[in-house]
Amino acid sequence: MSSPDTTLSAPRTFKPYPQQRPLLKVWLAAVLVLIAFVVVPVFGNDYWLNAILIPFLVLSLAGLGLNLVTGYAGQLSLGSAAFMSVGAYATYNLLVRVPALPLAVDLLLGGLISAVVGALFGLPSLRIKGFYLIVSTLAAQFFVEWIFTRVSWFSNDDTSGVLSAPRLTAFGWKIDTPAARYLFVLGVTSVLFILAARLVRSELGRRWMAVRDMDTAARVIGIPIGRTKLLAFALSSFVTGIAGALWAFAYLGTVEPHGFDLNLSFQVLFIIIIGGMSSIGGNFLGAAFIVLLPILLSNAAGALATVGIEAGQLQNLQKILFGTLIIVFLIKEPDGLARLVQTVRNRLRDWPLRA
Amino acid sequence: MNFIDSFKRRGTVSRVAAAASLTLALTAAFLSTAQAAGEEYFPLQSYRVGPYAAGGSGFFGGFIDYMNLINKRDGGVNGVKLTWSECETEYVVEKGVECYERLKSGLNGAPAAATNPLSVGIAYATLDRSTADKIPLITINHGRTDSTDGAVFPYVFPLQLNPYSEVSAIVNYIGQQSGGLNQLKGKKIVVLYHGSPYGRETIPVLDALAKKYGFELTQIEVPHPGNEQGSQWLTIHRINPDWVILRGWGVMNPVALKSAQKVGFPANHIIGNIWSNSEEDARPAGDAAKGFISITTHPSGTDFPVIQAINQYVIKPGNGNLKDPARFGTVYYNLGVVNGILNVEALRVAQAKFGNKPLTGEQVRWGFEHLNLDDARLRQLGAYGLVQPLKLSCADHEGGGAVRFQQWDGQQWKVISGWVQADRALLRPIIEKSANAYAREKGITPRDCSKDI
Amino acid sequence: MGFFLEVLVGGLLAGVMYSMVAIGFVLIYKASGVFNFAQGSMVLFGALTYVSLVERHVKPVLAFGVTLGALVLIALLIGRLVLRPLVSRPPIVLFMATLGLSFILEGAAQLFWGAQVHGLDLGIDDKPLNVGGIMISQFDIFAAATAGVLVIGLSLLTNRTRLGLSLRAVADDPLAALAIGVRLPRVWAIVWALAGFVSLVAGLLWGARLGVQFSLSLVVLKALPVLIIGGFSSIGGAIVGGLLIGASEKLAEVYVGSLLGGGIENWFPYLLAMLFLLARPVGLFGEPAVERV
Amino acid sequence: MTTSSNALLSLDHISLSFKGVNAITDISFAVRAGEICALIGPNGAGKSSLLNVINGVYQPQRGSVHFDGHAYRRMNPYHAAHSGIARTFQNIALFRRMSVLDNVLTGRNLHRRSTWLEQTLNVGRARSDETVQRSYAEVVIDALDLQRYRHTTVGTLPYGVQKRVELARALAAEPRLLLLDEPMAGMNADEKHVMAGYVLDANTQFGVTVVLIEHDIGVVMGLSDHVVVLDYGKKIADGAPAEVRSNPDVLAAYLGTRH
Repeated sequence: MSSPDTTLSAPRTFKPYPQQRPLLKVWLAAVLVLIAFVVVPVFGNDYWLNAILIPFLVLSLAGLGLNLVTGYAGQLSLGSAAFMSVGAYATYNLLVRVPALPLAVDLLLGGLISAVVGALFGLPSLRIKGFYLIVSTLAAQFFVEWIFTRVSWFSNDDTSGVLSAPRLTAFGWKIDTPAARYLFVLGVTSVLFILAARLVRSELGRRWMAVRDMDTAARVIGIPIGRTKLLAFALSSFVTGIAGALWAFAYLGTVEPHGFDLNLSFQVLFIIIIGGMSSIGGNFLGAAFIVLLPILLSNAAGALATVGIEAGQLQNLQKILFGTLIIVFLIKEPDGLARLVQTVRNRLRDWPLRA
Repeated sequence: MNFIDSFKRRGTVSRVAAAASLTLALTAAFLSTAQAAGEEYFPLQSYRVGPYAAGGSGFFGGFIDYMNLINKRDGGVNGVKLTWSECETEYVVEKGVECYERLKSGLNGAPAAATNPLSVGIAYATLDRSTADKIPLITINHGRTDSTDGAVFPYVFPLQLNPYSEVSAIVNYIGQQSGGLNQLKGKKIVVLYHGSPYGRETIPVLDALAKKYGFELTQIEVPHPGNEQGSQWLTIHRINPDWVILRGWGVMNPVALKSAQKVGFPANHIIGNIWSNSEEDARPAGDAAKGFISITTHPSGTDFPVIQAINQYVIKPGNGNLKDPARFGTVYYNLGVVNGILNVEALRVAQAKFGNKPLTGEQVRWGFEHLNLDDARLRQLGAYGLVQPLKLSCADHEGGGAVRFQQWDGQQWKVISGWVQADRALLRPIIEKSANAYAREKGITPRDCSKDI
Repeated sequence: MGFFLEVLVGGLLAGVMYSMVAIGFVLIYKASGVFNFAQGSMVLFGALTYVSLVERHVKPVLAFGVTLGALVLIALLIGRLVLRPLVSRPPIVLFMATLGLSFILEGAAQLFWGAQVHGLDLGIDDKPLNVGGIMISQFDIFAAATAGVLVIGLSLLTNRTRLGLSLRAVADDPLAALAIGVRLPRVWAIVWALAGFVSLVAGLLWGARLGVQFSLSLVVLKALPVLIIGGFSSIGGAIVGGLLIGASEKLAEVYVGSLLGGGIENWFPYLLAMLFLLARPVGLFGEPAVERV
Repeated sequence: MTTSSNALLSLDHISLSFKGVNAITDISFAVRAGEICALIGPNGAGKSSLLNVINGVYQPQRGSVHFDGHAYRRMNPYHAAHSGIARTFQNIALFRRMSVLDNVLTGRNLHRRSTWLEQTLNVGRARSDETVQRSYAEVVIDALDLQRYRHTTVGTLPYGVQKRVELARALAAEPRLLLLDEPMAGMNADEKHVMAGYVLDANTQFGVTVVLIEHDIGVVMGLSDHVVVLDYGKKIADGAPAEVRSNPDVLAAYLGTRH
């Protein structure tokens, strides 16, 4: 062991975080932050804030959550909605039963609780491989949906299991206008995205990818597979759970257990397929896509109706379109929009050389 | 929005998104409200695809046809034309919310009168918003029971029949059939309900009724969507009850009837509730549905003058909204017409106070709250027997609370009873208790209904 | 006791219906290693097409033929446009592709035929028979019989014929099979066509029970635990798994559900499947996958 | 068999069989600290099985492995790694979708001192830890001349380089014992020569004891201090290259006179 130590004594210089370029350049990011935190809330109208931007942010967050466990750690989960609902119901109970706690703490605890539940349903991953795991996550999906409908305690003894958002205030700041709700969601989302971005570059992130790429080899170099997988499930559900709480209280306002059904899980899955597996920024792209395409189509409805395609059929066309896109992406661009954007940017960058 | 910008310049897919942002910008632009043309706007969160399309297309078909009738025949309501636009929700809550937000601020300056989502989930999700935006939320025959208490829910109207009244009326009918409510003692009744907030809503009130009248009650949940009910019906078969109350939804209904047949339970002792009472609920069950009884707030059929008028002024000229003309006069269609009548009448009442011009949701709300349809008025409307007498007030956002019973003869529904009233006096305290609990949780101070607002 | 038997029998017969859908899965899994989530939407598509044709006064036999033709065509397209480009990609990717597929099929089915509920009468009435004090539904017996015939036919096909041979070869290792001259696309096409046929039969049986409408595609969720328990690659397993799930879920609903307040049918099979997985990760009849370092 | 005083690893009457078929029968030998020991023998002689026994992928039916003085009846790859045994595989087992640097860094995971939380929030030991691990990774990368591939995704690299990366990942773990399963398989003479050089560096520069499997007798004789010859799961020779070369059984096994 002598020679390496001597080399260490004279440490060489290198960039602390060498990565493939992040999705957005620094200055661009700065501009976006300015727009997101100042311009949008000031100039955005109700419709944009309530119906597009808030769900877009929340879904990006849910996508991020799923991406951690599926994109990075390679464990397919169809239970995202379930973990979202756990987060929502946990946060709700904290809000109404322990009014003393500040909202931020409620969210955090809500996230932790759903992290525990996530780890619980992740346990089978210690024995079960690959997509057999969807059984465990589907079990989570249906069981959670059932128990929240069934046990009215979770919904503060509302027999029908419906949650109704109490008024939200963070540090004396009343979150009641669309702009306020948007800023609140944006704040939480940004924090979690930054942390996640750091997380996936940390040792744990590397272990996740190692397990994803070849778990036998990972084991041979001394990575604790089980712990790594469970952490993936836990942290994923943590993020997803917080997303769920935001979905329930900052977006919808009132939710029933069936609001978190399998379809929502699928939507989240599509977000990461289209946005890009194991990409952080991709979640935004995927979510934007999932949120905007339907709205674009139904906005176009009027125009298309004159051509003889009425609203009903549009929805079917949209279903077909989504399905097709899923397949096309899986075949042509497994790394999703994120990679697409990446390549295009590279092209633009060294365009003079190429052309 | 920022990310859209960030990938506007890029790949094919992103071009779509770029276009999206553009279109949206535009729509958002002209949604800026300014009192203009003499039109009243009805935003329609309709659903014509997905698992529940049958209900949506029928209901909104009837609603739209009636508004068309008012425009074509009467040139609008006191000269104010009705206008509307549809937004497909697919019965999905998020889409419903998006539609609400998109349409709430009116169309080309015409103010939004009221929203009629015909979906419990969407109603729940837009309940707070409606109150905040001052737009009445109409949940005809469904919705949140305690929103009957207008003191706490000024902007929500579970018109005609809320879930509590529904089951109460059914129990009263069973009482009649058994020769008086006192005869209910010892009777066995099973309630088969959909495993959702809608289905579970009536659990406590049914327990209360069972206690009051002393009948043996078993409530059995069918997990959503309800396309597998073998075990539930075996249990029913074992209990062998006198009556089964079916509080179903969508596919659950035909399956229930077929499963009943499997275990040999007679269809004419199954009573369907307000969401188990349409042709689409009975017909798919084929023979198994013959004799099936259900409640309705409005008979199906086409021989009411108002339906005839629609036929004459709208359908015949080829402006009918139904894709399948055979559904003209069916339960969901007529419900749409009834809903149209109530909305229009509310508008009329409001105009009497605020003047014959396009009114804001807030003003229309006043109209709903002072709605008063007696038989005389219903005759004028050509809706006598189709719509029940209805009188709303600040404290009572439901009104009627009566149902008629109909029986499926294998082809269509035949009305087999007059109006059966719910025991609303009995229900009121339960409703107020629940409403006040809600008010506390939300920090709402109920209006004082003694002085008219 | 009589009641217990009634529940048991009811469950077993319901289980047969699950197996019907599961078998379609197994066929495709054997041939292409794909866990085909779209099976449910194929059931919907088949039933909806058949019903709509019959309602347009097409002779049932003809309608059946046409529908089958459509399904086969779809099968061919799937093989060419989806499976071939994705060959030798991780199973998760293939699975997700079939998710997309199911969206396409559901969309298309409703685009062509609309979304209203159709009744479907196969001419077998469903009056209960009283066998030794136990109620047994005629229709379920008919369904069971149909399933039986299907299974026998299919097992003969997969074990006795050359197709069966190449099938197993493909199942083992597509690329190797390709090397020894198995015409992959052809095998895929045949198998997906077979699966289409099975799903059509299943669709008609289910449709006759539930009425033909959107939620038919949800039967896929019932078939999944069946597969887990039976093993993805064994037709016999699908049947046994179906019976197991059917019986246990009904018994659970009646005896346990009443304690928990009912409605446990949606997740109970999954719980069961999970326990099975933990005990025997490859299912009852699945062959364990060999892993080399 | 007594473990000779300065033996880092010694195998003690190891027997391994799969479903009754004997892969290894009663094999014993010792590897001295600091030496390069080569396992040779015809295909199916049980060489890889032996490596798998040493780092616990397989559990021998009989016999025990002594590593660093401790006897292991039951060893598994995870513990093997933690007790200082690293290895490479016959058919490369890298994390294909990760960069070379990340692959090498995973090799460092045993030496992380900071928790994932510290690393995510970038508090406590995280910074210093990162610096240390990263510097060591750089040391290995330099030693194996992988600088120019640092940020390349492994899956896209040529075979020879991947072999090198795998060696780098193993070395990054600062193992005491390094098991190399055919590190030069499928290489031409020059490449083999280069690779041999790296193995030698690993042994001298990093002071790692090496057990490797190789077919090319030439390379083996040049590279190793100690050769163990297997045939049909039995040990037929064990000693310095020179004496092994002249061993009649070995000649038989290789010239195939016996069969």
